[in-house]
Amino acid sequence: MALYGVLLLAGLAAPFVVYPVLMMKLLCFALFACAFNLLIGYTGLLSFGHAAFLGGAGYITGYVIQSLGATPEIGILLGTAFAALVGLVMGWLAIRRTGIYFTMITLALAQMLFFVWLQAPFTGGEDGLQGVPRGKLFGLLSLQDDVHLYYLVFAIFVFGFWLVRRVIHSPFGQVLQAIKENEPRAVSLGYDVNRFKLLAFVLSAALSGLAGSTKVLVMGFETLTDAQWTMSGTVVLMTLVGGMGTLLGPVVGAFVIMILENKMGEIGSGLASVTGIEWFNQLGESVTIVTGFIFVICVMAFRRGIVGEILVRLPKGKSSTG
Amino acid sequence: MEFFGVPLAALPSQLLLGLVNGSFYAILSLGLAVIFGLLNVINFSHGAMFMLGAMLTWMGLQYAGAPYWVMIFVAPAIVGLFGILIERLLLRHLYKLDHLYGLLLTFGLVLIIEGVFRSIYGASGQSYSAPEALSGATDLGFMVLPNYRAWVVVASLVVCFATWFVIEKTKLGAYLRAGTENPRLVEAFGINVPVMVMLTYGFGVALAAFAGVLAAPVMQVTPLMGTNLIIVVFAVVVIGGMGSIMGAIVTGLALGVIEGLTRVIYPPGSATVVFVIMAIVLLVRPAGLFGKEK
Amino acid sequence: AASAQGTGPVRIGFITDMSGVYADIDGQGGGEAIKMAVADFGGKVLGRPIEVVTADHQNKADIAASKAREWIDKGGVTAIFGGTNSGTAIATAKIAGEKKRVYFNMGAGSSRLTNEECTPYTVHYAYDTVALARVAGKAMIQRGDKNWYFLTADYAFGHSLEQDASEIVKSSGGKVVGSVRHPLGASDFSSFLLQAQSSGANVLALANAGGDFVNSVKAAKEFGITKKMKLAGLLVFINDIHSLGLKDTAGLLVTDSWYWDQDAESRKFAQRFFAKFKRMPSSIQAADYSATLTYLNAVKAAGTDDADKVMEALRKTKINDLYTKGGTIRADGKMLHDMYLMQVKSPSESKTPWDYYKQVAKFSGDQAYNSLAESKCPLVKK
Amino acid sequence: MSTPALEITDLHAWYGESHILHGARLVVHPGEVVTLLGRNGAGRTTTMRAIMGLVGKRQGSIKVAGQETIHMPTYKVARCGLGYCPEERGIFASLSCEENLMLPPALSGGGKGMSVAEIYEMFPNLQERRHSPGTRLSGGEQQMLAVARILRTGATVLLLDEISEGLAPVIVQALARMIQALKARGFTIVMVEQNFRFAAPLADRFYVMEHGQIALEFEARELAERQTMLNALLGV
Amino acid sequence: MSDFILETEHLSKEFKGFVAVNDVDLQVRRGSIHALIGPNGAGKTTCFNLLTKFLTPTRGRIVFNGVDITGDKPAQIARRGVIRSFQISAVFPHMTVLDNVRVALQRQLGVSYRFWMRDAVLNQLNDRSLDLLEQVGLREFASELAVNLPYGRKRALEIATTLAMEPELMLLDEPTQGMGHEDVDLVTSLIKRVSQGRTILMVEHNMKVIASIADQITVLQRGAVLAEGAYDEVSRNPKVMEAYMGVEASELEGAH
Ligand SMILES: Nc1ncnc2c1ncn2[C@@H]1O[C@H](COP(=O)(O)OP(=O)(O)OP(=O)(O)O)[C@@H](O)[C@H]1O
Ligand SMILES: Nc1ncnc2c1ncn2[C@@H]1O[C@H](COP(=O)(O)OP(=O)(O)OP(=O)(O)O)[C@@H](O)[C@H]1O
Ligand SMILES: [Mg+2]
Ligand SMILES: [Mg+2]
Repeated sequence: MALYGVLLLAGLAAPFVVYPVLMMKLLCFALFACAFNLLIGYTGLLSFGHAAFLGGAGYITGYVIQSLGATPEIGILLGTAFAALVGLVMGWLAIRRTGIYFTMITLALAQMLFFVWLQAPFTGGEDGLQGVPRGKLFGLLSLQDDVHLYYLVFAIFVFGFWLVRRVIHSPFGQVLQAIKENEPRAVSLGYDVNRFKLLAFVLSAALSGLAGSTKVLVMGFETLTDAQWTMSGTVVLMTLVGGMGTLLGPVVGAFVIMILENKMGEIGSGLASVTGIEWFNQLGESVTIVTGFIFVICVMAFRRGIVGEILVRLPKGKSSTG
Repeated sequence: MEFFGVPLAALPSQLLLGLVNGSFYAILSLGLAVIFGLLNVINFSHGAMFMLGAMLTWMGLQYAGAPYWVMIFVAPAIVGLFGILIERLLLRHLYKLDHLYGLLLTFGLVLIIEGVFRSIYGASGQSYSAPEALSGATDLGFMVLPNYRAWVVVASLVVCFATWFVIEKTKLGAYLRAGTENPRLVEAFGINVPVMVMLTYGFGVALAAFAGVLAAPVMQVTPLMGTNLIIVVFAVVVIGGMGSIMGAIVTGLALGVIEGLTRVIYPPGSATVVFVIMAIVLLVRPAGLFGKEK
Repeated sequence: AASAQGTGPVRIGFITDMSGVYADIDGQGGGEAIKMAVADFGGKVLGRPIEVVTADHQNKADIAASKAREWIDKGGVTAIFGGTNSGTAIATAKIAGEKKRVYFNMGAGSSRLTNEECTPYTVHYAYDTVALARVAGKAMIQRGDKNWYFLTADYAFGHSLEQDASEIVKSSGGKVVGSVRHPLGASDFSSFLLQAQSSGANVLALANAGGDFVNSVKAAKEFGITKKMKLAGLLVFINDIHSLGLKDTAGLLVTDSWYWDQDAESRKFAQRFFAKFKRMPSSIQAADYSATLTYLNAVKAAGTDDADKVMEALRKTKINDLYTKGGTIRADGKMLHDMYLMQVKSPSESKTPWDYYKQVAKFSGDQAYNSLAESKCPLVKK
Repeated sequence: MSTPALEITDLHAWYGESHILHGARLVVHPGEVVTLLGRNGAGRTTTMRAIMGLVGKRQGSIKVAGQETIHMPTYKVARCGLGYCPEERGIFASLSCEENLMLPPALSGGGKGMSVAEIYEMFPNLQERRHSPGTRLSGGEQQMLAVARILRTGATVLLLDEISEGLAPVIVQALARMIQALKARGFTIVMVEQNFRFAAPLADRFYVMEHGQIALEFEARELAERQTMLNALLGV
Repeated sequence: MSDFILETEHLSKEFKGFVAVNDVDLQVRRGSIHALIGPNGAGKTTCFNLLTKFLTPTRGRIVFNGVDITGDKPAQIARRGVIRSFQISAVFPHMTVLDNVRVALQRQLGVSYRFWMRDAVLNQLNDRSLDLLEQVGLREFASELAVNLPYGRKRALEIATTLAMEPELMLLDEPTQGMGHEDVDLVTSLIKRVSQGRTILMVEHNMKVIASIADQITVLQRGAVLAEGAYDEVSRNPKVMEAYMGVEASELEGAH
């Protein structure tokens, strides 16, 4: 609990210390990762199609705000709803298979949506959906000011995080765990496991959507990057690095990966100047390679992720934060 | 005389072209199926191995002057060895864990392999043209079929069915199938399973590489050529279901043809048709057309 | 943030795709071209050192935008040079516009940069899809190739290429007999090509780019399409030709804004570039070089790096260098310059490595680009 | 006295973290039938799995016909002439009943195995269901198959884990006769049994396991006087 | 309502021509312990699979409490109060013993889809859970993780969770399989205990168990009913002896 308090304060103070826009972007991805983690961490379902929700919600929100002049909150609402809907359909199909099949199906369906976005007229293809205004919250409070927007984003993130936590510690969460542990037994206890999985999937999708919608507001545009399968991979990596099945893990993971992606160049040249090894200067141009290595290392040696590792080292009991 | 707005005359040629693509799908999904069978790993890096096959073919000619006919054996061999290395050093340590880790690992490998090749050879691709013996085309009456495409179909069919025969009809195949279920026990019968697994992975990726070699003259040879393809192949695998080897082959070919037809009937849909079919199959037959899941 | 203005070094931020699909046509080569220009300029302007910072946006608009913001707010960057990929370009242009910094774009083709999305600070330097389409259209019609069939990448970029070209074809007396749309990154083009073949057109216009373009050309060759039809690539870079090889591309018609072998000056530049990268510069990389000089001259002329003043100066100057002769920058930010229709040489014609093109037609900037009247840019007072 | 067919000294075994066997020892002479008794979780299955090298980690010494196998990979151990019938039967779903039967290769290290005909004679069900997928067989049929499978290979030392489990009394009796037959043919047999009555008349010697150690060892003839102690240990 | 809780009529199952269950008319009397025995491959497990719809019958109908449930789905049947235990022990390994039972109880509460609710609401189930654990003698293990229980106790826990569903009819497939004698006795008496006010249908090869608790026995052979009746009746039936118990049957009884 104390930890959460500290984090909350840190979050509130952040915009005066860190660059607000970067911070907002980080929060969006953190929320995205948390949503993803809700699925992998607590139902054991590995989705490789979560980009569909991030991107999809992004496009919808961007579109209704820009072309239909909706207010931000409406935009976000619609975006999230859309993601939930996509989640419902996608889940409904994918849940029919388990394990690796589930993964491949989500991947394939997301790819299908990617082509839809690519070809749809309003998304602007590779130009992207550009110039989405931040508008006025409830038609009143202008979000032009980064700090205003920041607190909105922060509030949204906190809400999302709280929701994930609640879901896990709810009667529903209990059943999810039971299903994860021994599915046939859960069936024989009279639970319709697929409906539980589906609900979990939809929740995860909706929250991912929320992240996507918020992100559009922050960045002011939506591009195919968010809907591409590589994005689905990125969120997996974030969760893996931070620690699957831990509450804070995804947040940490998201921060680490995002900072890597944005600052690889600096990091590289930094290392180069420190170590004097020229090669590091190329790091900036080899983000994918580095990401790949992180993936491999995590899978081989570091499966608990950062937070997971910390938790196992902590004395028992405190792990409630995990 | 028309068929979904396709002049009937054009139909056979389009079917044939579909078959050509189908044979790529077939080999790739076959490789995936074989690997999945014994290792329970969905080899995400399959596309990268496909790319390696093609790149090696080009490099062979570029740096060693090795012609197509040499590389068609050498490239898969090299990739196979590379696969064996991966299995030894990495995959091997994941079998005890949830299968998902295998997928994640191979995904990481994709990023590395493609990234490395891209930073060395760039993304704009290399030129490679079909061997003399296969250049030119044959007039089949209803169409002019480039000889090379014909070769692709023949070669892949031969490879596919050879593989099918070994796995379904031989003792070795029985070991493979048994190992698929309970490797430890099979080992307890005195069969050297670790080596079997290693070779299987090697063989699986070699298949991918073989497809890559076949693709080199007809597709742009670039470090990224595998990525999009593999996702479609995943869909193919879901449609076919991992149940049977034959399933992988047949589905691969069939979907190639269907996709081909869509290119004529409704071109904008050709990118998504496979995924749509996947969705439909999931509705009516969740286990996939040839799937053997409870 | 304005600290950069007036004092300290003049800092150019160059952001493009350094690792992705466009890395070859711009990427590090582009960065190098810029540095060469800075060196040739003397490394100083207004007595202040010139610095170049580069970044890889990995084709992600997010990253491009964040970088631009950061550079401007914290990095004291006075001008941003943007490379390939329209998505990143437009995103960056908006930031630059918002924060009052000069933004040059070389790599991106989208004409939106100087229409819907135009800002007072954008200079769209190298080419846009409209120009490519028009040049190809006009030139080929003039050469008597009147019946067109389009093989179009099925997304915004392809659509606009096809549309712009069709308009020109129709308006200059040709006709479009049909078109087929293929998905981005299609694995196989043969079935699309057979449809084109049966159309009876004599021009097959390829309204696609990169891998798609390369694969369609390969297949076209394989299926003997090239015997019956003339292939016209609407967006082709010399690197594509290189990766296809002359065997498959001989006779192909392409539009481009610059060719390394077009005159002595460009040859000289090209050799220097080749020495570093073992390949000849693309038109974009040449544009990167040229744009840098143009910018620095403007700063010199304006006597400050203040964006408004620099833009003023830019609009006054005529650009004369290895990239273009008499190029001018218009109110909507478009840089008008000559465009060329080139034909790919046959292996026998090609004497030296990278000796790929022969020029078949040349169009002056105002023939090639859309007119101010047509521009959808609100800045253009009509 | 000839070299023991199987000699285990100070055997330790782990599943992951948990240390299951604590220095078990066991000697089986050629042609002997030895039974491992013990409560659930005593570690008998683990002992067998440890012999085959199927546990997470093992330590100590396991000699098969005088040859040390502790450091061998599983498949090499098997090739020393061991036939293992696991507790969970391990029938392969993707193989037909007959393919299951034919799967284990003949062991170079081993002697004469039983012929398929003999096996079908012993287990008529198997012949009847020969073409249906392995796991489609009933629980008991699978058990029969699991045993039959290793009789073919010519393994001389058989490790049988709870083979009478879940079998109808008639079949159990058949199995009893089979064991006697195998013994007559000179097979060496190590059985894990819950079903004491089944094991009693067959075994030459008994080991009783407790908490991963051998708590008691005695000859068949001592059975009577050990009865009370056994009751204490097993709660028979 | 008839005093038969479960009846089957002409129940049959074929697998590609092979008849596993052949025209079986079962009648299970309410409140009794009914045993299903027979040689291996007789079709016992298949019967169970049919009754719980893990398999669909080729022919025949299943009537539960006078209602035809032949068309129901497994989950539906479970909700009707027909609960089945598996041949291998089925618990939720990494949940505490208490939670194992609570998850089972939770369904009746009807809050299982309420993802916005605190799980504190489930505490109201603790008492109920604890006295179920009491019944199977696991109360003191309430806070243990299920994995750490020894085999017999896992079985007991499974039965406790099964009880939590307030089953009218429990189907137990070889409940004592793979158990040491202690556990066998423990479970046997447990079954006897929980049979109060319930009906139990069980498959068992252990004659001792059958003898001690079964009220009614149905012997299957080759999918068809061979004999029916009380234990001593059936066990003396020569056909049964020959087909199942074998000559030494009487001796074997004592065996387990
Ligand atoms: N895979 C495993 N992982 C961790 N612990 C295990 C595993 N298998 C068995 N154990 C534990 O090892 C101990 C011995 O198990 P083992 O199977 O050898 O007992 P056993 O004597 O065969 O009894 P039975 O077979 O009747 O259950 C038990 O406490 C069991 O819980
Ligand atoms: N899915 C199936 N496909 C084909 N045959 C099957 C299938 N399931 C069971 N059988 C066959 O039906 C017969 C009855 O099987 P079942 O499992 O009901 O026997 P059982 O009475 O439970 O025997 P046991 O006491 O050994 O468990 C067996 O011969 C078995 O081979
Ligand atoms: Mg055991
Ligand atoms: Mg059974």
